[in-house]
Amino acid sequence: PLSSSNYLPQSFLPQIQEQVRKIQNDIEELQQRLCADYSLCHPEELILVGQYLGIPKPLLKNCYSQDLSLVACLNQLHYGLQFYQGLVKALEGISPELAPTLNILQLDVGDFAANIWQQMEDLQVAPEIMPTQGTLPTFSSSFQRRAGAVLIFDYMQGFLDMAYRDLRHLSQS
Amino acid sequence: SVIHLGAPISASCTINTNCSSLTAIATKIVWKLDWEKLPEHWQHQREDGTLGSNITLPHLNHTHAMLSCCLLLAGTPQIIGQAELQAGYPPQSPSNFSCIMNLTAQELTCQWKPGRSTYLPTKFILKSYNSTSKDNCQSRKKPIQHCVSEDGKNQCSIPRSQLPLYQKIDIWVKAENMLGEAESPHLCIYPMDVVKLEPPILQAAEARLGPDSSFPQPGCLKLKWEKAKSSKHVEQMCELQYQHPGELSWVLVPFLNSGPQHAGEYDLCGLLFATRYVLQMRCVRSSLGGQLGGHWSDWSSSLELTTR
Amino acid sequence: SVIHLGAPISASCTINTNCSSLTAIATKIVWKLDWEKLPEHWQHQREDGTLGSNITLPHLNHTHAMLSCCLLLAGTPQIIGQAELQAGYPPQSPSNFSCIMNLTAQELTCQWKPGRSTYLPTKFILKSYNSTSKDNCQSRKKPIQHCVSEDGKNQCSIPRSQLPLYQKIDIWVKAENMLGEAESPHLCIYPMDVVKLEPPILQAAEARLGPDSSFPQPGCLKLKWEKAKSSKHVEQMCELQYQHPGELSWVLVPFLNSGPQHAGEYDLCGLLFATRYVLQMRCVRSSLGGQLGGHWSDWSSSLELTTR
Repeated sequence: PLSSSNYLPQSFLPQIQEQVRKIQNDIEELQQRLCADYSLCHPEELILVGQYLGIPKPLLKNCYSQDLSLVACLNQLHYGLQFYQGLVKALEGISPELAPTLNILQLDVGDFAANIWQQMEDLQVAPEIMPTQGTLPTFSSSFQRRAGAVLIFDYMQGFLDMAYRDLRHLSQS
Repeated sequence: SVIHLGAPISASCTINTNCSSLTAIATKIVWKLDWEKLPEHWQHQREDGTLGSNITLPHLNHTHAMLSCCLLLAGTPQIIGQAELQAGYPPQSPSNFSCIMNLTAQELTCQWKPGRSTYLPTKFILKSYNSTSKDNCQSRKKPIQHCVSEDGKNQCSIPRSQLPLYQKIDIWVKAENMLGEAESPHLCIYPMDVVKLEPPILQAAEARLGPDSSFPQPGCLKLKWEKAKSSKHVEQMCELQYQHPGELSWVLVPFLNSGPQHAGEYDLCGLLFATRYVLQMRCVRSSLGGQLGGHWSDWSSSLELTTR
Repeated sequence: SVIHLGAPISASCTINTNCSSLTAIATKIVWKLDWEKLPEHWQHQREDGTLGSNITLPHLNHTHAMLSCCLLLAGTPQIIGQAELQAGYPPQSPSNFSCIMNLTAQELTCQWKPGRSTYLPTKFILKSYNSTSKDNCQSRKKPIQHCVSEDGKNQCSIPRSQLPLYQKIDIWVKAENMLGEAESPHLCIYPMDVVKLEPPILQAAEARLGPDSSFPQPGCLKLKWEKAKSSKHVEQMCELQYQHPGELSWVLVPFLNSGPQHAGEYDLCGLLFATRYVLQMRCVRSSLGGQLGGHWSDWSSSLELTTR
């Protein structure tokens, strides 16, 4: 169990909840567009392409395990959010219709990552230098970029659900 | 790819030889158009043993559709490639092509009717050349910077800085999309000859006094008119119309030639006594050598006066 | 040159020695402020014999004037030089400085009152820094791209892409002109805490049936509300107001907390039977940790319903 200095302030949670909801709304809008405009509606129809593209899935394993550590969890959360911000950026050029929402999604994810980093600084647990991003997949056709988007957005929704559950867990009850 | 609406279209889907892991687990290719699975008999597998398929759709009746090539894997079609299909028509020749010179906005604005919808992104380019006035624009001098109209706006404006106002220009609009192009008839005009003036300003003047009395002449209204600022230099012919409030029909007063002055007065008589009238005025660039030299302005804003 | 309104100003006018032809025919310098000849005693000729003159205006009370140096030639003042004079005031500290985050336009718009007119071109620059949430913006992190407001607009907007919504920013406006500069008080805010939501959408719902009958409960109206698209993710508290048509006063219905849902229904009872009502609704970002987190939205467009 966590000692009191290892908890997030209770006031932090409503803000996080709002940010997660906003990001998830952005993603839903993009998913609906990909389905309506390109008939790409189900991630399970893109398993083969996913393997081919090799899109990694940042994990959040330290946040919900016996050896729970706030610092490790926030670090993983920040790293995951930054990685997803990079993945969303790699989707740029997907289509003019999706571009505005994709842009807003990038800003919202960036805001969420910055907010986590701010909390780490406030708790004096932020590492000296911000970790750099992992290598991002490359898309060699518009189909690959759209299929990659469907998969990335699906992974992100799962990541955000876990992130919010973990942060609620980490907030002083 | 873009084709004629209703035309046939063929596509092929090949599994790279270096994806042998795939061919081990999935052997069947199925095609989908948006969400609809396509009839098997439209496609045929490759004879040379490579995993691939060619398909021909007899008529493409969607203006936009996604053609997906899928590998059947444990019953679920795995989309491994897509082609975005667009279908529509080549543009028709733009009709009702006309231009108006606006002296206030200092631009020549041309408009047209695009004709039948093409269902495809279609660009309209307003093209023009300086010309000589001798041969009805047969000989072209230097080109004027063309103007590309945003999709669906069906009008475009050339700034006056690009145009000679008193020299003939050969001007037309060209429509083009992925399936073809078409042009409107050409106009050979002096931009000033298609000027549309701003409406004049109409005001009440001091009522006209009767010949031998200090009372205004009954059934008369004295009007003051002034040319719009942007067209003070233009000789104009003007028309007046008046109407009893509530009535629909207007009475038209024959032309009053403004000549070179900027403003003037006009006595409108023969009206009913003590009656309220609504008056409007419009002008057109007057006859340089006999024929009208532009479009009528809009009617001025209404002036309400009562005869005494 | 630019000086304080009412302050003295001196100028000098010298005829170059190589303009000897001039000095032969005209020996007297006169000064004019716009069209007005200035008193002779304000100026004094040069002692060193060169043709020139220095003048001091005790108070310049024009916000803009042309000071002309003229040589008197056959009685007519020949203007041989001019200086453009501008006078005004340094800016006062902008007051009533406030900011609103607009989620639809995706920008933070700040406005202020400029204070007394300066009569001079005055620039207003909206400056801001990222800050930490700990120390009420004492420590500044990186600057945010500032925004220069067009003269006289007294507002400026920073696009959301430049702003962290959930981090504190130190923001203020600086006024500057040729005579000085002044700053407004600083604000230390989370942009999201000054969000102004778009109004909710209010619609009629199927009338509520009475407990034991198939008729709608008398004196009740069933309303459907929905959050604006741009703020679906924001937990909101809302207020309803209704009014008999023609009456001025509104009756306010206490808060209904929207919680996280996007839409909901609400039964408004206790109304008169068979009466027409006008209803409106507005919302505010609800209490994150107790205090209201933004500005009230405008009232929604009115909904007219009749009780049955």
